Amino acid sequence: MRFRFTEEQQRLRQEIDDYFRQEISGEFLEWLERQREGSIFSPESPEFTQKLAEKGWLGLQYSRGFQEGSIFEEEVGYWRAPVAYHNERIVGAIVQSVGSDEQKEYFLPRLASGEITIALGYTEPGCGSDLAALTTRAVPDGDEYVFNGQKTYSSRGTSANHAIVAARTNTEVPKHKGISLFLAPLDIPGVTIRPLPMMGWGADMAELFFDDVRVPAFNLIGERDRGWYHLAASLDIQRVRIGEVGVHRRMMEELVEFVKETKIDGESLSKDPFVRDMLAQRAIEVEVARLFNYRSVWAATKGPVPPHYTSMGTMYLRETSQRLAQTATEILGLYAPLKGSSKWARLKGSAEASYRAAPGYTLAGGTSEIQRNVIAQRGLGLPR
Amino acid sequence: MRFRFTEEQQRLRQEIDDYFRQEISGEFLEWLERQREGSIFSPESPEFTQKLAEKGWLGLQYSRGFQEGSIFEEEVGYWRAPVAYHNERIVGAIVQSVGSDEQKEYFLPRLASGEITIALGYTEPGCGSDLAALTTRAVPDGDEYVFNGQKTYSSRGTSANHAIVAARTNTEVPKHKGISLFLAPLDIPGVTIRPLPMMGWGADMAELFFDDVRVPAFNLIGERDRGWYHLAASLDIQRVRIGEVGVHRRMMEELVEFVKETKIDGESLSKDPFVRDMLAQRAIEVEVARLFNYRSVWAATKGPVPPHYTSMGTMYLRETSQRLAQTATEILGLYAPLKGSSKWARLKGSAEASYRAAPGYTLAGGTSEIQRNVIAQRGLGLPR
Amino acid sequence: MDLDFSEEQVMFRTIARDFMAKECPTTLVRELEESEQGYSPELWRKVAELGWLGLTFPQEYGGSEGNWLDMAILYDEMGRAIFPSPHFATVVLGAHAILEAGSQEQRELLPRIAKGELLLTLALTEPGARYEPAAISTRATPQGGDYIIEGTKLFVPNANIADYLVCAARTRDGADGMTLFLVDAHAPGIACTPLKTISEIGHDKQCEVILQGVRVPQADILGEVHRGWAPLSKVMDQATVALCAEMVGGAQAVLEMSVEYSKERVAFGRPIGSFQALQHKMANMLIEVDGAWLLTYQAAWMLSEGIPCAKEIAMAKAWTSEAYRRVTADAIQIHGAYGFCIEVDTTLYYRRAKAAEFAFGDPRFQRRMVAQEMGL
Amino acid sequence: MDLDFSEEQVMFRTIARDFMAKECPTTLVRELEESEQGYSPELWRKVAELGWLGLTFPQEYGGSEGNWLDMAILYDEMGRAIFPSPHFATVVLGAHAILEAGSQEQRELLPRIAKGELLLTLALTEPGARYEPAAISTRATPQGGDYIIEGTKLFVPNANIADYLVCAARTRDGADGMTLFLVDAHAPGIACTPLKTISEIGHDKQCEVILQGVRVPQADILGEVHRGWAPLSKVMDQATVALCAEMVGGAQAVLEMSVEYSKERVAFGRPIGSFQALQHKMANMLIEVDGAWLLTYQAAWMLSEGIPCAKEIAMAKAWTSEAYRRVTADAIQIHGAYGFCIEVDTTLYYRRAKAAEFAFGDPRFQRRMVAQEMGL
Repeated sequence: MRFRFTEEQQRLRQEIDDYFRQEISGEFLEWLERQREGSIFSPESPEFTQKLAEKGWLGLQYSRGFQEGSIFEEEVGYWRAPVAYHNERIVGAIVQSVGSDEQKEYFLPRLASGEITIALGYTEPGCGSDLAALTTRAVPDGDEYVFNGQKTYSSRGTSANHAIVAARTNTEVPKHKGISLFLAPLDIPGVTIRPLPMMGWGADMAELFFDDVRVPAFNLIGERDRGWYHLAASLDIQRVRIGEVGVHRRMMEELVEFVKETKIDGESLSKDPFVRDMLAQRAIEVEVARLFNYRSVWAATKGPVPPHYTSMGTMYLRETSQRLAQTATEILGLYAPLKGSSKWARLKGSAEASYRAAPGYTLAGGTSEIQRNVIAQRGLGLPR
Repeated sequence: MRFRFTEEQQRLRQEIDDYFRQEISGEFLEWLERQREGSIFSPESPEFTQKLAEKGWLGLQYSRGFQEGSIFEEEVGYWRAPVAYHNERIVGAIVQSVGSDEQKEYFLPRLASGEITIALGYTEPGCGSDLAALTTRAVPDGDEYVFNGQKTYSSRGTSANHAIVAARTNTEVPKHKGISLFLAPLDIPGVTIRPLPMMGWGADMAELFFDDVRVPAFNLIGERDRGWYHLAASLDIQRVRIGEVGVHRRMMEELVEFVKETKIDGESLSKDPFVRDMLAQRAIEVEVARLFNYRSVWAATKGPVPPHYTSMGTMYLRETSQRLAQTATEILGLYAPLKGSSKWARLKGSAEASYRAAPGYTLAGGTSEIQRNVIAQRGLGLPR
Repeated sequence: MDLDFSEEQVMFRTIARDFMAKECPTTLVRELEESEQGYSPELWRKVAELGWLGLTFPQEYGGSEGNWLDMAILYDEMGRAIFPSPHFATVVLGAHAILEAGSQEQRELLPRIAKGELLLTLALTEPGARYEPAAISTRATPQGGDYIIEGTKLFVPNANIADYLVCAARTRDGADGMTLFLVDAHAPGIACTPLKTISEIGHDKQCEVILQGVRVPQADILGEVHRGWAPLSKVMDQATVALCAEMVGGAQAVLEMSVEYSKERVAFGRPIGSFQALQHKMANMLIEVDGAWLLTYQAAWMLSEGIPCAKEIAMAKAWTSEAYRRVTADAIQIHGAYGFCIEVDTTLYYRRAKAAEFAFGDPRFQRRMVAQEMGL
Repeated sequence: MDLDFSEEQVMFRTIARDFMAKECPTTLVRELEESEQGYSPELWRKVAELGWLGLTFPQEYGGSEGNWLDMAILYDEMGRAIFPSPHFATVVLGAHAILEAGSQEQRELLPRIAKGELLLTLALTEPGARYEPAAISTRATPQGGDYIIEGTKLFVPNANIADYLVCAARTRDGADGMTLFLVDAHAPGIACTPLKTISEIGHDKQCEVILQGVRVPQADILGEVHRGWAPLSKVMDQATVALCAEMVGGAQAVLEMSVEYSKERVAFGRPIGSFQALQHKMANMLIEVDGAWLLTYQAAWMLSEGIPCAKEIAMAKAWTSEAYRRVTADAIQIHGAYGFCIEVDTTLYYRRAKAAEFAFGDPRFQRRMVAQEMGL
């Protein structure tokens, strides 16, 4: 048993940390903060991503292991580094586990270098949590597939150059058994992208429309009609939220700093017993969320991750994020509603931005209700 | 709209209040406190009950109205008066609404005078919340019914002289359609009573066994095979918990008194910001529980009470009782676990007793889960 | 106990609800939120014609002598529709400050307010951000027969469109040294800057108001010098009840939206409203909403009857702001990703609830009041 | 990160679990709770034979040199079985106070403790009921070469059967004036009265201990005069972790009971465990329990590694006591009225959780510690 990282891992973390501290500063930091204004999401910088790719940090989970990849992600979250990795990690894991050798050779380096960026094309207007009810069709025609249908709530739909698309390739079988996965370029004829702004999440989300879109058969990942199962198997990786663990760490630090610096009637806010109690409670929850997620990482290094580990990790972390946002607003009081652009804003408006973004935390990547179902049925073996 | 009682009602309350203040004192109060030790329930005193019957207060809801009856019940709860009324009120309401004239003439005065006392004989080992699954049989034989079966969690089963028993009189029809209600004496051959002690509820509960018990047909209340519906119709009355509103009021007063009197390091507990905040929050909840229950009372004076009114009233009140018990223990800290008989006990051990009794609050009279189902389906019209 | 509205009240509610449904679709709410003024002069005229500006004014000032129960009914409906208007700032804060403390002469403004000709607001809070006498550091210093006001007011609702500010300023040190002034909002030395906030609907639209050497004649003192806190407390009590009623209406609306949506939306072959997890969530929402309703109307009734109700008002605000916040969050969760799209109304209510949480004292503050009233 | 136990630890856990299952049915627990002594000397002998009393002692004192992770595993299993014994008072509190502060001579008691020949306890808390130096007002006054102890200790676990008390007494005023004494529990002037409490199982059995003119030779001072708080803090830290592990085991047990029961019990034609409301309740229970497990074993691991972990221990205690309390209440709710019968085991755990909530600092106290460690 060991609740800390090895010395080598700690050196890696230090190296990444030092790099971010140095690079994410000065004008670049100001640019970042301007870009982020009003949203909880960091912007993406292709140049910065390229630098990290050159350091070999984007593919850490393949080159050195999942724990190392996670350390990198935690630091990205903490430093709000302008680099996306989450969708790429999911797709990388799928290609890694079920892709052909040619696909691995083609896609993995491009995913690791940031050349290929990924939007998620899973859910549809009629699906919601019932993903397997999807109706987007992919019909084989020569060595291509012809796509027709619509995806919605596609995260990074407005910015990525590829999408991982779940499409129906067989209508003769039960719904879970006729779905295939494609890694489809988005800059091809017939694809229409319509931004779908969500409260506090900026313009990241989109609807994707496919109108006779022709995708090469090479981009079918894994076995035809087995896409549902490939996807399910990758959920353990998808739902590990170490990046958000880093985000929490940063928010806690900023809140603690803020209450120590801020005085009311000459008395520091940090002396208010309710502020102290709330922050301590949030710190405990943040710690549990961190442990749940690192438990999944640890499990991933040993074999398939029990599905309820990642459901617990995601859900508890996300609900903690919501409580953290609420706590930040309670501490700020009348100042809480102010947006970051206001000269009176506190904490650069992050309480307002987080609170606005908060409801999405327990929707994206599986609602809390679905996660609790998974925990009860898969984790505790309760009957369906 | 009027959120207070009429002057006449207030005079009635004052009269009852004065009476209890005077009567429940001195040696009688000491006797009561000894009897209550370790349990949240007041004992019953037949003599005291008789006095109240003579004042006409036990039948107030019939003689003067449901609001007046409720005022009496709130004061009984507040003063922890040694008189039971809840089961009698339920049965009285059923007799009143579906009994024959002869039955009304026989039972109502005896219920109002405390001569007939009632245990509940509804649920069975195999039922739980699924009451209609009951299997106790009542087979007609001449002008009697022959009972065989077992009832459990019969409240006041150890002390009452009658039970309201739901028994199956028809096995050929769907489960809800073959149940009848009987008002059965318990001191007759074939009845066996086994105490079933519940945590913190004293020896009030029992299992009732019926072995060829012969009950006169006169004791069948309402229509044969329609017992389920009679019972359902009486639920609005059953689930009004004004007595417990009075209990809350008393507990809040005692807690407030306690924190004002108790000093730690020379500082009154009432100056502790957490104590103040918790007690204020509990006071708000107690107020909402009171309003929910009086809303049901008000509705009852106009016609059938919407079922979700009483479900909300019961459930919210009971969950508030649980929070109140928890708050009391938090205020007492290391003293909380001490029983009332200990010389170091605080608040006469009522925090310990309430905390032990607390889980039962959301089980007896319908679990919180069942109540929430009712609120959602009957109150909001959500589909089953 | 009698929880029924009178027939007149039921009729009034129906008229209000119909009016809102017809005249105030949420498309308009969104437009007005983005607009500079934040309200529609055309709608304001209509509301004036309906008599809702003078609802609680004495007849002699063009009012219809309604009580706080009537006002609560109106705010309930405005909250349900998220009606964006300066009614709260003008009537509940401004006009009622005049009613509580104003001279006969000052009261002459009331008929013009009732007609919709004048907009008012209350310039109370400052960077100290608390609703306490000690938090007022704006100073009014006598000079000649006038007062010179200096200070910064923050979070002032609708100041950008107001004609008059009721301004709370310190005329001497100590708890008992606050005076109310009726200040021309366009007087020299006043600079008003709207703030960007999470919700800028109606009175959620807040401003910074800087007063530099603003000269106010003695005649524009509202009430007695140094004695401004007492009438202001009454105005805050009333305003808190109106705010609660507005939240009740909003909470009720999102609950109804959630119930409707969950009956229609199908997942896994069933309407999602048949899943027990959502049923229980909505049962909890009903408890929050009905609790808010009962506490709020109890407080409104007591205000109307002139029964002291500081505790009941604090209880109502503590409960109702938490209820509104939780219920709007739950509504989004029930609607799923759809309810989180900025173009869907659930997000309007969600943002509004956060603004209301802190206005006139957050739940912790209110519980402090409750504890005090309990004798703690 | 590596969350696996070593092979030896897994084996140790298996042995402990099997032993408890065989030797400690809950019928025995109920008997012992009602008994005067509160423990079974026979079981105590067996436990001694298994080496569990000296588990963490150095080899030279008859111990097996286990660390706090091993201790946590043992307490986890004892908590699961509600094992009623004076192990906590004797070993974790008493023996480890000697290990932290004792002289070579005093340590000679350890082999006898390991063999099960001596029972100890810690007489720390007083009517002031707080775990702080200032709350100790029992006085030890030098007289000749001895000290005379006067005062009242309250909530002392298992004092009624102890041979020695480790007694915290004030030797001078101020925070830094507390001294630990090793006191013969049967010395003249000591009166011990068991308290009736919600749970009297094992170390939940508490006593009042009145010390009147109790004479203790200087040689029985444990550690340095006035400097008792430092070693005591370490003992309290360790005890808190053991207590957390015990709660983790209990919480895990009631969760398992609930899952099993809800799979079997049928209502409305379905196992109740298929109802979403109960599934979500149990999902929440799993979060509570697993969170408790992770925080507790993290703290135990850090203790074992000698890494400073005041914050982690406080976090573990705050979370775990709330988790245990909620999970035991939920378990009764899931079992329905059956689970509320005093003869059903759910009620044993429920009562125990309440006792554990306050021992060594309630959640609010622990969060105060966390805040302090966060630099607030």
